[in-house]
Amino acid sequence: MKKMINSVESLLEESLNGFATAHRDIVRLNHQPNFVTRADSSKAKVKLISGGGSGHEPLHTGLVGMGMLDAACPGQIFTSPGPDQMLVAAQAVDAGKGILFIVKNYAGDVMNFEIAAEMLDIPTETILVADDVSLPADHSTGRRGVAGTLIVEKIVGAAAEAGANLQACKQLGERVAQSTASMGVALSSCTVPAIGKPTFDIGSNEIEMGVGIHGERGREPMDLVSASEIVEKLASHIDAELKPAAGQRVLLHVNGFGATPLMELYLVFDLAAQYWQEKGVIIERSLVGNFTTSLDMAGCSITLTLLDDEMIQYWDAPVHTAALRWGC
Amino acid sequence: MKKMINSVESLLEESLNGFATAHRDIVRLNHQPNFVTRADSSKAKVKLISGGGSGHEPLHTGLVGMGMLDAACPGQIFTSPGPDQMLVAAQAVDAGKGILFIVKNYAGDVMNFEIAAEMLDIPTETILVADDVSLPADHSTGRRGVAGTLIVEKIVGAAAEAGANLQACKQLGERVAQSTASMGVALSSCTVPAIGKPTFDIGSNEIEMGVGIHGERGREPMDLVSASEIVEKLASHIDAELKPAAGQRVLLHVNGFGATPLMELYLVFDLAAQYWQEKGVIIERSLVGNFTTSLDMAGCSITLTLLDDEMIQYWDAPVHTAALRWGC
Amino acid sequence: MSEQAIPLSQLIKNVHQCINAHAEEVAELDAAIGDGDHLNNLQRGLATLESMSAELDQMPLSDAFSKIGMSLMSTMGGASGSLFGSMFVTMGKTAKDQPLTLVGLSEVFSAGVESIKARGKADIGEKTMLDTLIPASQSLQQDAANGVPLETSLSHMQQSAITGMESTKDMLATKGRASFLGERARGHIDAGARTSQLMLCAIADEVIKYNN
Amino acid sequence: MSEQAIPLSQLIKNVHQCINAHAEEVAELDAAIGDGDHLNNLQRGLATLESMSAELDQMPLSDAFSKIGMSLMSTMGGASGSLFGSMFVTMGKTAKDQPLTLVGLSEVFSAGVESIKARGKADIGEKTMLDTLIPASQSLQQDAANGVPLETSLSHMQQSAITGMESTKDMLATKGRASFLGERARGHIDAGARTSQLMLCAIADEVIKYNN
Ligand SMILES: Nc1ncnc2c1ncn2[C@@H]1O[C@H](COP(=O)(O)OP(=O)(O)O)[C@@H](O)[C@H]1O
Ligand SMILES: Nc1ncnc2c1ncn2[C@@H]1O[C@H](COP(=O)(O)OP(=O)(O)O)[C@@H](O)[C@H]1O
Ligand SMILES: [Mg+2]
Ligand SMILES: [Mg+2]
Ligand SMILES: [Mg+2]
Ligand SMILES: [Mg+2]
Repeated sequence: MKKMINSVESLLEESLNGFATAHRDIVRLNHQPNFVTRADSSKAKVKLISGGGSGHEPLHTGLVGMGMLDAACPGQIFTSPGPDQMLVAAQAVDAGKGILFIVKNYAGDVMNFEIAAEMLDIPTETILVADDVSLPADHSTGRRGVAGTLIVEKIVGAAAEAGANLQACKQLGERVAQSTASMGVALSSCTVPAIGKPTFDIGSNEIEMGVGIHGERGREPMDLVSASEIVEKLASHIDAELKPAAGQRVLLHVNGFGATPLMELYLVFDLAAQYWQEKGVIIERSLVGNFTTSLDMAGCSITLTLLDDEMIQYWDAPVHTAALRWGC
Repeated sequence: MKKMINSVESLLEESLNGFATAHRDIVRLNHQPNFVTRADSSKAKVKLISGGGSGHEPLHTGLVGMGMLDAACPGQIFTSPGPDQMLVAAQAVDAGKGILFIVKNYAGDVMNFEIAAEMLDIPTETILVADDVSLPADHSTGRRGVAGTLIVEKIVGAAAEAGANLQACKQLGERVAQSTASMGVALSSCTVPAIGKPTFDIGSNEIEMGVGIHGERGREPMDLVSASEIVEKLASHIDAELKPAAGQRVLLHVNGFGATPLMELYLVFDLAAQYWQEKGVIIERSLVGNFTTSLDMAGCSITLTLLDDEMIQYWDAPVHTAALRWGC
Repeated sequence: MSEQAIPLSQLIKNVHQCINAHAEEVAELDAAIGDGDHLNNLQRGLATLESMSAELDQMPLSDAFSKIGMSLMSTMGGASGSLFGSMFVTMGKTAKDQPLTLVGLSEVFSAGVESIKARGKADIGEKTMLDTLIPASQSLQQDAANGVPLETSLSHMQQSAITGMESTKDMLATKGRASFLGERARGHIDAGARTSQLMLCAIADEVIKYNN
Repeated sequence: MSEQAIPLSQLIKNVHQCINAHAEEVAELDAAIGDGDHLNNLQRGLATLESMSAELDQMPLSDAFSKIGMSLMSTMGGASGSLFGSMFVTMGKTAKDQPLTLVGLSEVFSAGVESIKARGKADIGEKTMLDTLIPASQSLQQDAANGVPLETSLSHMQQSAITGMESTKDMLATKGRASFLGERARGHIDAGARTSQLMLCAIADEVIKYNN
């Protein structure tokens, strides 16, 4: 394994320290338990808290700041945070308007956030994001939450900033989550530092369709085909789920898993945009880059969100985080 | 080789198309010759044009927009653009105040920009960026231009936006370039699509110190050591060049080469910040992320710029490009 | 129940050693059909327990269980952290009202396993740690009810745990990360089932040794 | 000079075939001490020339050289594009005033090589294409001045190009990307030196064949 680290044990702490120093105008870092809050948590508003295993950066720490999250709880790499992280983070940012947890639907995340919510004696609501359409809708655990989580966080973040109450935030978030579908493909495994070698073997002419974001194998291996065929496959699954009509406005998000050059991500975006434009769908907003990563995995996911006026307004609203910034 | 592409020949065009579609609020793409301009080039100001081989995205196309570049000329992967690209781009954006070329010091870039400047009959100036201190100052070709280029482009871009004339822009740019030093380390080679395999072999326990940004070998191979030792080595070369005094304000930029997880980049940032803070240097501004990449190379570079009030003011000035955005 | 029959520190040390001895195997099981972090999560949890085991030895068993549960939750994280954590927290609560007999302990264990089922919304046959824990707990409860001697009960429990763990190999997963792989998960033992079995066996071995 | 002694299309086709035949070797040379794109740059340039070679055949040689130069610059890019491009643009200018004799052509070639030296601020001994081109051009000029017959002159030139190319192997590089490697560049032939030699040899072979 080749990593620029000092030790597997200190990696997370050192990395969080660097993040907090680099963005000290935006965030504050708490140790034991680990969580990141906005530099200023005083605003009386619904507080949004997300979190999950590390290794997906900039998700979620890089999305803490004005117009988006109030706190993020990073677990060890690919390991859900413990409930005490969410508990103390919630107590730290609470301003009397309630806490909204935004949780990617993975057993570990769901259970740990659930325990935290049970332990808290302030009003909480939870939005479960389950946007990965590589799994059938009736999958035994529900679908996984993947790159669409960022879109929920941005739109609900803007609503909370604008003063929406806890119920309104929850309803909006669920509407966005239900309007969002994603699917990913991996060209390589990633290497979890604590393991020291790639999580899975993959043939030099093989790809994994339908991967989550924890460097795990996908639903099915297949031969490496052209970008057009890969995009066709991903997009048609998403399209079958959301069924955007001609004239429908959408947000198209192409997300890199960490080791894929931006050139390829833009190429995938080009093909995906064409796919829906040919159906008369309107690519109203777009986002291309490495946002929900799996360490050094090569590959990407495509996410589509059906937009309405309210969502567009909140998507466009000012945001000031380490990874997303506009309007200010 | 595993890449999400349709063909080696169409990769660049398809990728540029995707970029232009995703950022149509910011840029326009011209074909034959290839160049990217701002969506609106009408403002009467000094026009900044950069360019170079592709494969370094978001550099330079992702830096076109308000407050930064007016045009970028992307060559084939790791291949300088031809002079006709700069020629036609300059003619397209010229507003009578002159053209400033910002060129990374590589033979191909230098010569092709030079030919373009000779062919143009409008006033041009050129800033050569040569910030790579892994080479001695008296190297036979001069030092290479690497990640510090972005810093020159941001600061001079703000000055040009504010109305500085061609000579003032050139002088400021040269001052920034001379106040900037960088050095990089590679943990892996990258794979140029047209070649289809890694450019060089590297042992599983070996790194290359002092690499440029074209996936080439570095000055010397060495054993993989801890992040602290790597950072110490990079930082001490930079420090020996710039000799920041205690109390000196600096911009610290940690740049990923494309396949290095953000976690590791922040860890490197943490160590580099400590290195200079221990000397009393003030980390006044910072930038961490994949900006000047080498396709899918693993590794990073550290860049330091000695700041003064004017540079800070221009660094903070609004910028609206695909890859850098703040203040608007 | 208040006194510890065998020091917890000794059990923890043994469990930790046992997991370390099977480190590579466990890492590979979670890498094959999970995300590869289970070994590390568990080692982090066990290291924490070991660092506070002197303190645990001084506590009433029910308080010690609660403390173990809270520590596992916060240091392990992941699915297994919340599950093992919930189990010990529940065992802590239940142990307050139970005598330190085989019957009492088997009730406490069974309550812990029930809390995993509740927290994970899972049951036997879903290719998880429950495929080890449920049969082991049932075996112990049954033997305790029938007055089977301690040592025999424990070795029955070990056998049930092993059989349960092995049964996960050919299962389709319907809970946990392995469920995402569909048919591809078949042929691999579940990591949590294996570590649960290893830990139960290590504890039973140690108790048997201690009693001889 | 206005008529073409041998159709340019034929020379271009041959040069292109020759480079394709050595594709792997050339790619590896630039990968070893450069950035690995030289083969592709050259192939892109040659493919463009081949696509317009019918047109080139109809042009006066000087105009054809200029057109070749501009095309190479814009389709090749890179260091070699600007250098080969400058060379042909200069050859186009010079060819206007020269007779289509061996002496005239050797002057045109020499002017082209001079323009590479000027553009690249380089000279012989720096481990670049100039280590092929300068000796080849000098050999041709000398033989032309001494009235050596065409075929002999051309094979002398080929020999000089090969010797020059091979001389780059043990050099330290002071220009181009290889210069960044210091001592590590030793032991590798320069890619541009090799392709320049291959192209000169292919042209000479074809001219010799054509004249027999
Ligand atoms: N819903 C569930 N119910 C019971 N056990 C579960 C459940 N989900 C996961 N597990 C167990 O947890 C183990 C994985 O733990 P671990 O790797 O530490 O966490 P994560 O799955 O979050 O990476 C699985 O092997 C399985 O035995
Ligand atoms: N300054 C220079 N003078 C002469 N030849 C040069 C110079 N710089 C580079 N070259 C030649 O160009 C070749 C590299 O061309 P190419 O790989 O196409 O471009 P790049 O170096 O931009 O990737 C080298 O092998 C060398 O022969
Ligand atoms: Mg995990
Ligand atoms: Mg090149
Ligand atoms: Mg796991
Ligand atoms: Mg090259």
